[in-house]
Amino acid sequence: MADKKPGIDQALIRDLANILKDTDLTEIEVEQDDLRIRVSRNGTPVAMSMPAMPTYHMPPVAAAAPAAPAAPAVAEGGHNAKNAVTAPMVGTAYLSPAPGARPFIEIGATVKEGQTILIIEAMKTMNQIPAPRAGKVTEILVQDAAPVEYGEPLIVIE
Amino acid sequence: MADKKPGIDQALIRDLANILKDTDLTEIEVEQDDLRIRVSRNGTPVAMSMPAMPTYHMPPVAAAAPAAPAAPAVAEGGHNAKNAVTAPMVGTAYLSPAPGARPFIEIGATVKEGQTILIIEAMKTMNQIPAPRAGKVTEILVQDAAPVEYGEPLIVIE
Amino acid sequence: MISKILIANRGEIALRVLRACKELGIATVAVHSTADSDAMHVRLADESVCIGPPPSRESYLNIHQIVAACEITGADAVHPGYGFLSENAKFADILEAHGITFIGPTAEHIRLMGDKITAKKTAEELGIPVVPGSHGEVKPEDALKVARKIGFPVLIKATAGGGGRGMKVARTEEELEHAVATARSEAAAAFGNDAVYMEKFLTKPRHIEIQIVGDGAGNAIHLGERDCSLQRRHQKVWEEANSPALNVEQRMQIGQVCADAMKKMKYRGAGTIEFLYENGEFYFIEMNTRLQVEHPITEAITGIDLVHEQIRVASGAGLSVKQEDIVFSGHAIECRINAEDPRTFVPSPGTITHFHAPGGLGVRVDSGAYQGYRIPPYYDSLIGKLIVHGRTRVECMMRLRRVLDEFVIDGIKTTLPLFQDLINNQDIANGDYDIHWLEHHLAATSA
Amino acid sequence: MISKILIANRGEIALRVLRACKELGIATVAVHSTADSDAMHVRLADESVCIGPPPSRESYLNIHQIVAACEITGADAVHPGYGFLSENAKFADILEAHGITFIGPTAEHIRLMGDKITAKKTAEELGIPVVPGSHGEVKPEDALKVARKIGFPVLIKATAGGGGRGMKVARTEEELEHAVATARSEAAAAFGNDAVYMEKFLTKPRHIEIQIVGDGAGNAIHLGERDCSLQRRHQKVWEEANSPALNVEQRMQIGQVCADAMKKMKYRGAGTIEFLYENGEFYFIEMNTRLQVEHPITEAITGIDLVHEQIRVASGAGLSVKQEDIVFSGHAIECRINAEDPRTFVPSPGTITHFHAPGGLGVRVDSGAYQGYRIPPYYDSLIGKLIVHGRTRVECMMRLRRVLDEFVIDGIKTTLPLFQDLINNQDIANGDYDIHWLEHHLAATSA
Repeated sequence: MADKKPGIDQALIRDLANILKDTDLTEIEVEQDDLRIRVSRNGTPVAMSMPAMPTYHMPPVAAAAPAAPAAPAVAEGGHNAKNAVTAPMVGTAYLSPAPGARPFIEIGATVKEGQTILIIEAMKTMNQIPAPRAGKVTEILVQDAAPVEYGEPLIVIE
Repeated sequence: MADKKPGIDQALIRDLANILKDTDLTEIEVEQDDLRIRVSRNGTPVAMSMPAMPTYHMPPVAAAAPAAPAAPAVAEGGHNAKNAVTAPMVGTAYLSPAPGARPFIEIGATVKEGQTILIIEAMKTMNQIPAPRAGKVTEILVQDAAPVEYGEPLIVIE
Repeated sequence: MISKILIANRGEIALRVLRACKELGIATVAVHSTADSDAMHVRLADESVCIGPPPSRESYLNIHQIVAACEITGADAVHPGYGFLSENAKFADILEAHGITFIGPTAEHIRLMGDKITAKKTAEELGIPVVPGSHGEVKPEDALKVARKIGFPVLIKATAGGGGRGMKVARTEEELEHAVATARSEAAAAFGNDAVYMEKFLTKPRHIEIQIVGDGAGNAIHLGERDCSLQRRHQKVWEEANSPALNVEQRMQIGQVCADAMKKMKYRGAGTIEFLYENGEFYFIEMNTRLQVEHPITEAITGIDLVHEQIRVASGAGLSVKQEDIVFSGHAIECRINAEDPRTFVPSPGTITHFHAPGGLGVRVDSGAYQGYRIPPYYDSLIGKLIVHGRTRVECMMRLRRVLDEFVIDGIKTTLPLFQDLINNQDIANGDYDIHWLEHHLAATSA
Repeated sequence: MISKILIANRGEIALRVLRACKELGIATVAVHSTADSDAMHVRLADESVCIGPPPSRESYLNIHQIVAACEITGADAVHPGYGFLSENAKFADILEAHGITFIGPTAEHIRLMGDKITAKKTAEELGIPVVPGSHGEVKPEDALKVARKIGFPVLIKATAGGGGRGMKVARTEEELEHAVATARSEAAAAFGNDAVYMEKFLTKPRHIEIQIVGDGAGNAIHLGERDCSLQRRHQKVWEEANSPALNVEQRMQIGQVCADAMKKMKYRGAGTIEFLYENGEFYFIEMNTRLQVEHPITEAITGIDLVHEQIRVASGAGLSVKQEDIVFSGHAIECRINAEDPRTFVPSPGTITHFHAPGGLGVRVDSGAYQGYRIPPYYDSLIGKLIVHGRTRVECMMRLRRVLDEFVIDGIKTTLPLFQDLINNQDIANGDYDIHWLEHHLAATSA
C-alpha cells in the first residue's frame, strides 16, 4: 500500500471502492487506529438495475457524457472531465476548416481563449467552436467527421 | 486471516460481504480492539419488497409461524421460539377435554413428557397433542377453540 | 418507407413509441436531455443522442438539436409523441424542409386546429356540431328569440370580454332580460363596449372525445369515443372507453360525423376531436392533432395499435383497417399514475425504491419507471399508466380493483391511492359523473 | 353460491386463481408450506394458513391439512389449480363428503380420464378420434390387411410389451412381413409371448389440444385449440393459439367433436383434450380434467376468463358464454419462464435480485416472482409465464421479440434466452415444427 502519510491514502479508497463494486455492497466503513474511512454508493447504480437489457448506443457516441449528472466521477476514457471541452450542440465535428486542410489544433499545441478549435456542423450550418480558455491541448477525443452529442467531451486543454 | 497490518484487511471485508450476502442481512458491523468495520447493502430485504400490499391474515392466525425459515428471529409475541411447542397440524385448538371441563394445563403447571397438553380438532377428529418434553408451562399462546395453522406456537415449556 | 425513427419525446410515451417501432422492425433513435440518460427508452433504443441540458426548451423543445440528431444518426422520420413539439407546425415544416418525415399531420392542419377560433369555424364547416350561439352581437330586443332558438340555459358573454366579466347565465326566460342587462352594463364598465353575444350554457357536461385516424388521401376512420370527464384542474385523471353515457347508435353516429369530417379534410395521422356532451348532444371543444395520453384504452377495446397506424400512414402505407372491420370489444379504463401526493397533488420526484407492476389477464402497464429509477424534477409528473380491460364495465372495474391492490411503487408518493378511493365510489361505479365531479369529490373528501 | 375459496396450490397458478376470485368478489384463503410464507399470493390473500413443512406430500398434497384449513377458515370451495391434488379423485370425494365444493369435475370423471386405457375407450365411445389400431392381436397372415386398413407407416407392438422391446415400425408394405416377424420373435424372447398388435405410427405429429368447459348439466363449449408441440422431455415450453397448422374448418370441426363429447358426458368444469395431429388427422392422447398451465393463450384470443368460468360452473351458475358468441381474435403465444439454465436446463433456485416485467399493448405476465423473492428449491422451476397477443401471428411474434428484450430477471438463471433464440429461428417463424423439433434443435445447437 502506498505510503502517503500524512495525506489521505487514495489507493486504499480506490481499493475499497473496488470491493464495494465487486461485492455489490452499498457501504463499507473501516476504522483502524486513527484512520476512519467510509465509502458508499447510494441506491441502485443504474448499471445494475437492468443489466439484462441490451443497451446499444451509436458507437461513435458511446462515451458517457460528462455532463450527465448521474456519474461524473466515472466518465469514461480516463481523461479529466474538468479540463475537457464538451460539445455545446449535436452535430458532426470537423477538425479542419476544409477536407484535407490543416487541422485547427494538434496535440501539444497552445491555444488562446476564443480560438476556433473545431467545427460542428448541424442543419447545414458550420458552427465554429472556440476554446473556452487558453492552455495546452493534451488530448483530442473526437475523430474528424464524427457525430457528437450534447455534452460529449471533444478535447482536453490543460 | 491475512496479516496485512498496518493496512486494512481487505480479505476480511470481502468475507463480511459474503456473509452479508449469504445471510441476507443488510448490515454487519464488527468492532474488535482498535478495528471497526461496517459493511452494508441496501438491497431488497424480502419483507420490504411489497410493503404497499395489503397483507391481511386471519386474525387468530396472525402471529408469524416460528417454523417459517424467513424470519425466525422476529417471531411475534416475544416468546422464546426455542421453547415453544408448535402445532403439528392445522385445526381448532381446545385447551380442555370438553366444554366447561378443567383445562389440560395451566400456567405454572409442570408437565411430563407425553402428557396431553391440548387437543387439535381437524376433520371431525380430536387429536391429542402430547408434551414433547417435561418442564414447566410458562406461557399459553392460544385461546380455547381458536384455529391454529401448522407451526404456530401453542405453549411454552421451560 | 421509414427505416429509422427518432423519438422526440421522453417518459412513458417515448417508450410507447419505441415499442411500436421495434414491433415494426424499424430502428430507433432516442434523444434525451442530460437528466434522462437513465431513462428506460434510452436504454432500449438502438441509438441515443444527448441533445441538451435538463430544461425542455434547451432539449426536448430545441428543434435545431433534434434535427441535428436526425442528421448524425440518419433517422428518416420523427415521432413527436404528445406535448413538446407534437403540435408545433414550425417543427413539421423544418422536418419537411430537411426531407425527414414528421409522423403526424401536415403543418397546415396543425396550424388550422391549433387556433381555437379557426378550429371551431373549420369544425362547423366540416359538419361537426359546435356549441350553438348567436354568431355575433345580440341586441336586447332579439335576446328572447335567439335564446329560444338555442335553448335554455344560455350564457351571455361580452364580445370584447374575457375573464368572466360581462358573463351571465340565464336559466329560464324569466331570468333572461335581467341577465342580458347585467351583462351589458358589466361589459360596458369593463371593456367600454356593451355588445354581448349568446351561447348555449352546459351545466353538467361530460368530456367525450372521438379518436380518428386519416391516411392523408381522403380515407379516415373513427375508433369510437373515450370519456375523460374525470379531471382535476383540466388534467385528465381517469379515462374510459366506451363512455358509460353513450349507446351504440350515439357512438357510431358521432364517430361517423368525425370520420367524414376528416375525410373531407384529407387529414393524415391520428387525431382526437374533443366534445362536451350533455343531454344527448355533442359540442366541439377542440381537436388535438396528435396521439393522446389516453390512447391505450381505445387500443384495448379495438385491438388496434394506434402508433402502428400513425407510422403506417406517415410512410404512405395507408390504414391497416377499414371502418367496417373495427369491433368494439369490452370496456377499458386508464388510470394516470402521477408522482404526486394523492391528496395535495404536490409533485413527488425522487428515487423509486420498489416497483412491481400488476399482472394477469386484461392488464397493461405503460411506464418507463423501474426499481432504482430516479424521477427527474424537471418534467411532468406522469410516471405511468395503468390500463385495465374487461368484457363488461363491471368486469373491468372489478379487475381494476384487484390490480390496484397489486401495484407497488415505493420511495415516492403516487396517485395510486386516489384510484383506490375512486374504485370504491358509488358514482364511479354507476358511471354517473361529469367534468365537475372529481373537483367536487376532492373538495368534499379533503374538507 | 361460493363465498370463500381456498386455493390449494402455490406459485403462479395460485396467484392466477386469487386474481379471478378477487375479480368476482369472492374471499380467498391461501394455504402454504413454511417455504412459501413470502409468496405473493399468500401476501395478497384475505387469509392464509400454513399447512406444513416444505415437502409437497406434507403440505400441498396433504389432504387432511387442506380440509382442516377449510374448516378453520370456513372456506366453502377449493380451487386445486393444476398439478398437486387437481386430478386426485379421492380429494374430490373427501371435499364432497365435507360439504365443500371442489372447483373441477366430478370424482367419477376424474377417475374415468385418469386411467389411460379407460380414457381412450371412453373417448372412442364419445366419438373422439383415437389412434387407429388392430383392437387386439394381429396374426402374421392378417398383418397386411390390417396395415392397409390403418395406413402406413404402422407400429407393431408386443401385446405383453413395454419399454420398446417387441416394437417395430413398418413404413411400407415391403417392410411389413419382416417387421412383424422381428417384433414377434423379440416379444417371445422378452415376454414369453409372441402376440403383437398394430397401431398407426405417427412420424412427425404436432401436439394439439382442445380447451373445453362444461356446465355439468349437459351443456359444453370449446374454446379452440392450442399448439403445444414445442416440448422438451415432454414438458411444454412454448404454446400457441391458434395452431399455425390448422385452418378454421379444422378448428371448428375438432372443437365441435370435443364439445359434443363433453355434452354427452355431462362434463363439469374446464378440461383439455389432447391430440397428436398429423396430415390433417387428430389422434386422442389423453384428457386433463383441470386447468392447464397454458390456458392464458386461450383467454388472450377469446377474451374469456377460464377461471371465472370454472368458478361459475362449480357454483351452479352455468357458463357465461354460448358457443356461437365465442370469437377467436388474433394470435397468442406463451413462453414458460423457468428458473433453469437455458442450455443445460439445470434448475437455478435462489433470490431474484432484479425483476422487471415488460409492459405495453398485448402483453400479459403471470408470475408470483418479484424483486427480492427467493425461489424455494422444493418445487418445480416454473416462475412465470409470458403471454403475448397480436392481431396476427406475425404481429404476435414481433411483439414477443420486443417484449423478450424488456424482461429482466436477475440473480438466477432463467429460460428467457431460449426464447430469444427461438424467436429468431426460421422454422419457428414459419410455424414449421412438430413434437420432436425442439429436442432436435437443442441437440443441434448444443453440439
